[in-house]
Amino acid sequence: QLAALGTPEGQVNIVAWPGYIERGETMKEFDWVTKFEEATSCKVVVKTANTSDEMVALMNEGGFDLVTASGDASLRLVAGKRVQPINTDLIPSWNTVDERLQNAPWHTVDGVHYGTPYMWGPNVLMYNTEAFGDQPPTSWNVVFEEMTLPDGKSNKGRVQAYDGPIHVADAAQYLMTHKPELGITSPYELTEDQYKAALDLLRQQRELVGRYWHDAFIQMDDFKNEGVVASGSWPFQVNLLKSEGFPVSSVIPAEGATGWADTTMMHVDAEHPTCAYLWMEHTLSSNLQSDLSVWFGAVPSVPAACSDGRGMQTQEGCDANGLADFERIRFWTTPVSRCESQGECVPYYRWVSDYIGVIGGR
Amino acid sequence: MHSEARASTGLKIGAVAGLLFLHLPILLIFLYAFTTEERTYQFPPPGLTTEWFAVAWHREDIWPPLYLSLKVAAVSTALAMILGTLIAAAMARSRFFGREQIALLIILPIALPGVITGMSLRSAFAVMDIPFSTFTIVLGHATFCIVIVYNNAVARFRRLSGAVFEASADLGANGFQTLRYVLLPNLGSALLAGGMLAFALSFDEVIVTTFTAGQQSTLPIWMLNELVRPRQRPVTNVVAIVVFATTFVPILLAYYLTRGGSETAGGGK
Amino acid sequence: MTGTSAILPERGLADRLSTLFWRRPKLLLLLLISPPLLWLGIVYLGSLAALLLQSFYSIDEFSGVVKEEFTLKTYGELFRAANMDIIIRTLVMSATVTITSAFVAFPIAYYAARYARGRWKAVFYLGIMLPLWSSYLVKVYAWKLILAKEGIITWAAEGIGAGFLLDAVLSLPWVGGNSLSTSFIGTWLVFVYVWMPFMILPMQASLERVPLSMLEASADLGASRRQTFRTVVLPLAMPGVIAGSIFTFSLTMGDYIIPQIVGTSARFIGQAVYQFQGTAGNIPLAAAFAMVPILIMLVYLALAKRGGAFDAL
Amino acid sequence: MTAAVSFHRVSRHFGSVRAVDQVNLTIEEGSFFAMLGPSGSGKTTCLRLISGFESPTSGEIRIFGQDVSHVPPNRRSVNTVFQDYALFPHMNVRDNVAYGPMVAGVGKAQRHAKAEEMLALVKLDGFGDRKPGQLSGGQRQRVALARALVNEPRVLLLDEPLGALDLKLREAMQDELKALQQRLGITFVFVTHDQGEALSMADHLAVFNEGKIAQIGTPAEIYDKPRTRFVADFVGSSNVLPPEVSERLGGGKRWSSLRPEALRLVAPEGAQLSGTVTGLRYLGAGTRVAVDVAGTEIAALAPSGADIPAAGAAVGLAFDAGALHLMEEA
Amino acid sequence: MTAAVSFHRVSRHFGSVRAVDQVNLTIEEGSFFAMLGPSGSGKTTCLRLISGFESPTSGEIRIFGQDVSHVPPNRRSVNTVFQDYALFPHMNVRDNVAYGPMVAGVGKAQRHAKAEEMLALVKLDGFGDRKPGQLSGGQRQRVALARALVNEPRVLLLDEPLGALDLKLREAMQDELKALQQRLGITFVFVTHDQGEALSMADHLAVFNEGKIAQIGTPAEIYDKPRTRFVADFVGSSNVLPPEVSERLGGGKRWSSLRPEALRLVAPEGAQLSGTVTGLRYLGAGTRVAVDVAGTEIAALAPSGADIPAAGAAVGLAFDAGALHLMEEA
Ligand SMILES: Nc1ncnc2c1ncn2[C@@H]1O[C@H](COP(=O)(O)OP(=O)(O)OP(=O)(O)O)[C@@H](O)[C@H]1O
Ligand SMILES: Nc1ncnc2c1ncn2[C@@H]1O[C@H](COP(=O)(O)OP(=O)(O)OP(=O)(O)O)[C@@H](O)[C@H]1O
Ligand SMILES: NCCCCNCCCN
Ligand SMILES: [Mg+2]
Ligand SMILES: [Mg+2]
Repeated sequence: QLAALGTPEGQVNIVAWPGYIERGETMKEFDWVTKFEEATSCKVVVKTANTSDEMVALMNEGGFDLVTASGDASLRLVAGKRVQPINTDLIPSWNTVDERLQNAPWHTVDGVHYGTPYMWGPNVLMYNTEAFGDQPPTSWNVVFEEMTLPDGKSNKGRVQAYDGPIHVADAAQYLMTHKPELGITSPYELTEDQYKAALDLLRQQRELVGRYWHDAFIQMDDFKNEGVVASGSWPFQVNLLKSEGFPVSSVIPAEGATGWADTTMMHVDAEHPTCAYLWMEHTLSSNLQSDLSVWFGAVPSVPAACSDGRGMQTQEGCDANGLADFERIRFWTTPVSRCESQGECVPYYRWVSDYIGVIGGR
Repeated sequence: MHSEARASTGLKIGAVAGLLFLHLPILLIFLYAFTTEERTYQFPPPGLTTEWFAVAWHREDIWPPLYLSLKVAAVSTALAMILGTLIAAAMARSRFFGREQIALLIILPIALPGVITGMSLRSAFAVMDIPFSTFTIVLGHATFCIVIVYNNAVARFRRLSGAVFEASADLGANGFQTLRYVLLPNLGSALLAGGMLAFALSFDEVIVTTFTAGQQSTLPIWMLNELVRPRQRPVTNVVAIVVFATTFVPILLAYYLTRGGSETAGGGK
Repeated sequence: MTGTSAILPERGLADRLSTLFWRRPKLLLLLLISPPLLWLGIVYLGSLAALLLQSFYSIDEFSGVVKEEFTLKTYGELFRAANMDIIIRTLVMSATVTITSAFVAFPIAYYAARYARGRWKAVFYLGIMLPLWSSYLVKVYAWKLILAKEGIITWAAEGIGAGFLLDAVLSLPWVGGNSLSTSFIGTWLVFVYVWMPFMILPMQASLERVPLSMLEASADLGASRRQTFRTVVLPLAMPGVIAGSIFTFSLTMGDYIIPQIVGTSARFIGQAVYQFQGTAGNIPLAAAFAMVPILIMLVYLALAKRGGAFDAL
Repeated sequence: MTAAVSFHRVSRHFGSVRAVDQVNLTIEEGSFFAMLGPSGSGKTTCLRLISGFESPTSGEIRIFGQDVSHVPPNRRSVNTVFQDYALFPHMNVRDNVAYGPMVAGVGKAQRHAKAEEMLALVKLDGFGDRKPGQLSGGQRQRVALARALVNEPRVLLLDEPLGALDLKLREAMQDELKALQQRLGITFVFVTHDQGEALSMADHLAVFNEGKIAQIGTPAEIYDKPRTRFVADFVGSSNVLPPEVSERLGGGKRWSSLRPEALRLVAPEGAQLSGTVTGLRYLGAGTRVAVDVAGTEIAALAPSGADIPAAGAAVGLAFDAGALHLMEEA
Repeated sequence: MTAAVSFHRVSRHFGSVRAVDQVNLTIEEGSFFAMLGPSGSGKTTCLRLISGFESPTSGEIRIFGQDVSHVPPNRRSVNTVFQDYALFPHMNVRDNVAYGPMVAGVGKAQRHAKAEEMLALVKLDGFGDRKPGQLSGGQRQRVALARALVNEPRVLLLDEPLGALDLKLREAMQDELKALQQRLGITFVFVTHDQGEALSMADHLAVFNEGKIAQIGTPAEIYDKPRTRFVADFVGSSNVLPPEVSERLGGGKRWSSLRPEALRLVAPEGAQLSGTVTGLRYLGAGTRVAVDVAGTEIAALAPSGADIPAAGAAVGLAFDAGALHLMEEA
């Protein structure tokens, strides 16, 4: 843990989700890097990662200062001793962070903070408004069950699912509503039976899915060129497609949604600690929180960013992105074998290989 | 020759259809360098423009990967040429114990999938605590370029009768003079051809590079990023065209240099 | 001319070294072969050994950190059904791609070797080489565009009223799918496109080595063209076909980019290696997976060597 | 006798090269016919015209009286022994020989029996399982022969089949080939540029020069009565004398030829020809003595045991009247 | 005369193959020395031992009296004309010839002058700018010769230099080579497997058989007085008679040889030998008649013009007493 800031090292290397760190290249208005670089002379170098597993792997490998880890990665990073505790005293804006997030269990272990909250949001159901017409979907069943969509054609081959093992949780959450007899209490804590039911649902989904998505941009391509009309997605894709005039919209269906709450965490061997701290402060204090929440369709971890006009976000926007849904969202977290709710659960490594099997048609 | 003077129609159709299959997609790459639609590959293109060439020229993020790719390809090629020639000389000169195994070892890096070469190098770097750098990329590329140079050199050695080296010694030349006046001039064009092919191979390699590059981007890695996360898709095509056009010349040159030889220029890329 | 010595004087170091090498040819051989052998032996074989070593480790399932203790557990995992699926799927794909490539490549190689002369020879050469050297990635993306549901093939098929044909192909069990770009057929097509040129060159080289007199002898003995092709040309070109197949087979087996962009999301070995190594951080399992192509290629190479394919490489 | 092969004003041009030029030729059935000539004189082209690998630019070729202009090689009852043998390297000897019956659809057992029979004919019984690569040059030559004979051709074409063999083997094969032809009674058309070979093997031979036939006849006719300087010079190593010399020696005013073995070394005085010795060449069976006769070099063969003059010595040359052969050229 | 090259019990083994086996040999300075023998008999290996491309397994090689065991090829004043010429394909003819002086450090002008001089010697003036690929076989052969001679070697080694040429060219080059050697006065060591070539060119010749020297001597000694059956058979085409026959003909009870040209065809009655004609071989300058004499085939050469008996005829064979040569083998 760093005691005091030094002189900026001139660079900071960050592993981030796509769309998380924008410098005006995709769209001119969305830039929260250039000013930081000018002010601190810390050059921001970004490596994007598409899955939590990839992030963990990159951090295990080293060479990075920071990572925007989701809940299903953060605790693994802590357990693997890849990230260091942070000194909140060195981050003046720490107290502006949403209180619900300040001590969130996915970055706070035994009272020690391993990062600054970055942003959170739901995994929404994106759908094509032309295909659904005036009957927008209200349930995840459009991606799990074979059915005829409002445009009269089957959903077979026209829906997608996320190409990451964490998608098992989406299935489990769907089962919480539709098969209450399984007794699932958390989609991340599944007994063998519950897990098996989730996999069966996913196998059923495999029949509907032509190709899984693992990359935000490829998903957008697939909506445009492959006739995909519904899929779990991120607000990011929804916003971008909308901005291009493509007929999509999104919804948090009745079953609720999984979601992510991301934390900027610092590598144990960070080579540029001062720049890293300066960046963490920047994420909380600048226009970043506000603009990013517009850009990505997410909720800032600094509530004030919704309304204080530091960026483009407005209170209505924050509400639309789910500010009030905090309790309905089940945030990504890593499944472990010793789980709180029911003692013995199926651990994550099995999710990994079994999901590969499901996609492979087994 | 009478019975074989003309190809049968079936063969002609097969050959032409095969070549079309190879080239039509490439025409598409050309077409999309001129489309007015910048984010998606919409077909047919809504309009045509040449602006992307100027845009590409001014895109600063192209130049460092380009420079790195050139550097990596140049260094890898140089290393491969030295090592490939040495081993070709040794293999052509004599039969010795383990020769067969060495022949296998040489082609292994090209016969095993790149993902394996890449991964094993990566885990070796990890084991030995070697940080990723231009050097690690070169290490990977040179390894699979050796065989290209080797193949070309060894074919030329085979064609060159051993007697010319003896003739040189017979006329009073020492080993170094023979190297300078007989071996190199005769091997030269084969080496050049092998070198150019190795260069092109390194320049286009994605998979091995992905594993050995760490933070740096070579041109193909840059392309991969551009393709997956498009900003100005036509710019990628412009770059592809420019690379295509610049490889055209060395390939043609390699052809004329090795013409009539038994070298299959580019065989075993 | 008489009177001079039978032995010319020694002039400097170069002569002395030459004399040394003349007397000890093994020394020269050693000097020549050491640098490349050290490189390949240390850099390459060393790395493969490092990989092999990793495949006997395992990872801690929660933190993803590698446990450096010998275990066969990782290999055990390789035999799980889902992983065996990957291996079999990959091998079937590699074999199919290789066979298709041989069929598509043969007419091109045969024409180039036998009939193309002068300028046409150069045209064929360029026609074969250019696709080989134009950016792999851009080509793959061009194919995505061709195969997409809203892509060129659909557009063209509907334009000429052959949409039903396309639908028929797509409704094939196993290999069909929602669109060409999300089916095995699509993956197969792109694989063939990208790796087939590697087949043409060795094939052409070995066809060029079939002496004309061999074909004449066959005709002379009463064989029709077809018989000559089957009984003389094909067997003699076989080493080239095998040499080419080494490339198409191995390149297909290891590719992880194509199936990721075009296909059904079902994994191939290359993707599995890439995913376990890169995104899942399960290096031991990735290493165990990597041993599969290594073993297969070693067997393949041994067989190819018997078939005389090394001379055709 | 019928003509096995006949050419009627046959030409074959390659661009401006007249490889075969207005050739008329008749090869009798059952004969051993040799084509002799320097390199590039059109011998191979003639053979390929018969086998069908070349088509005449003009003229007509008949095989056993039938015009074969439109018959492809695989349908002519003619087989070829190629100069480089052209054995199929991927087949063993038996399969090479059985190739003809195989493509004709003959069953395995039967064609193998046939192949063994042919191998016996060329004295290669027991070699059936070897690959061509495991045979010596002479053995390969015999496999090529067996392979060409298996189809029972009525005409066998041989393009310098002995060119690659060394001298001893070559002589042995010459005898074998000749014996075989006599035994089978089929027509052999044999190309060579070695006059010794042509003279010793052929019943009839054609001497080619620049695409044309310079002379055609029996070996003795060609050797003893060359029609042109070219033939005299090419076949054997004759002394070719200019018209003036011929006239002085009692012939007409035309070019003449005089074989070295017809000349005897005698005392210079009163000899038909006299001059000084300029060179000697020991041949074992004799010595070739080159004599400068008023500027023309004339060679005489001194038999072994005879007195050999030293270089520079003055000698005379004597010959029987019939030895001087007047040629057609003036 | 000094010995240009001498071998003292020299052997060169390759594994179990005794390519050269305990050879003793002396080549006199200024002589034209030929090595003759069948394929694989060790001729090339001997030459390579002299030039230094092989080292003896045992024994000692001296060149002009100096032991050359530790002298590499580039420092021996011996040059070689290689069988396939081994011209440098990337250099023109002039640079090929000037190669020796170049590596010796001779300046450009001077070495080019030297090269032109050598080219004139081999009658190739004006060909300096051509590449070897643009020359005919005979011309290449002469370039190889010029290139080997430019260094003024004291010994010139030639490994079947005429092997690739056709007959006419070959005979012409034989004469040229012989004349050149006489003019330059240097030692030529010449390898061939063609006995005619060896006999006509050499002053001395060694007949090799299986790595050993079967006989060494002048051409006439070798031809007329072969020491062993192998020599008699290999050099020329002698009749080799078994001891019993020799004895009956008045020689000792040893193997003997009888040259075909020494035999005359006579009436069977009262002839020294008699039998039936089994074969005829027309040679132009004569006819070789094979006669079966009580189971032994004996060939006689009937000169042209003589009466040739038909096959199957009974004939007698006559010869002068001196013609029967008794060999060493009993
Ligand atoms: N396919 C061809 N195209 C062009 N010219 C040819 C072709 N075949 C032969 N020729 C030319 O025709 C002439 C006769 O050639 P041919 O091969 O018949 O000679 P040859 O008498 O067999 O000579 P050799 O003894 O060298 O085999 C030569 O000048 C040759 O270059
Ligand atoms: N480098 C070598 N390694 C093994 N064996 C060899 C080598 N060189 C020659 N030999 C063997 O030594 C023997 C003599 O070979 P050499 O080349 O001297 O024969 P040659 O008389 O020149 O024959 P040819 O007339 O065929 O040229 C042969 O059996 C040959 O196979
Ligand atoms: N054009 C891209 C081809 C890449 C082939 N790489 C082969 C490397 C094998 N290790
Ligand atoms: Mg010919
Ligand atoms: Mg030899």
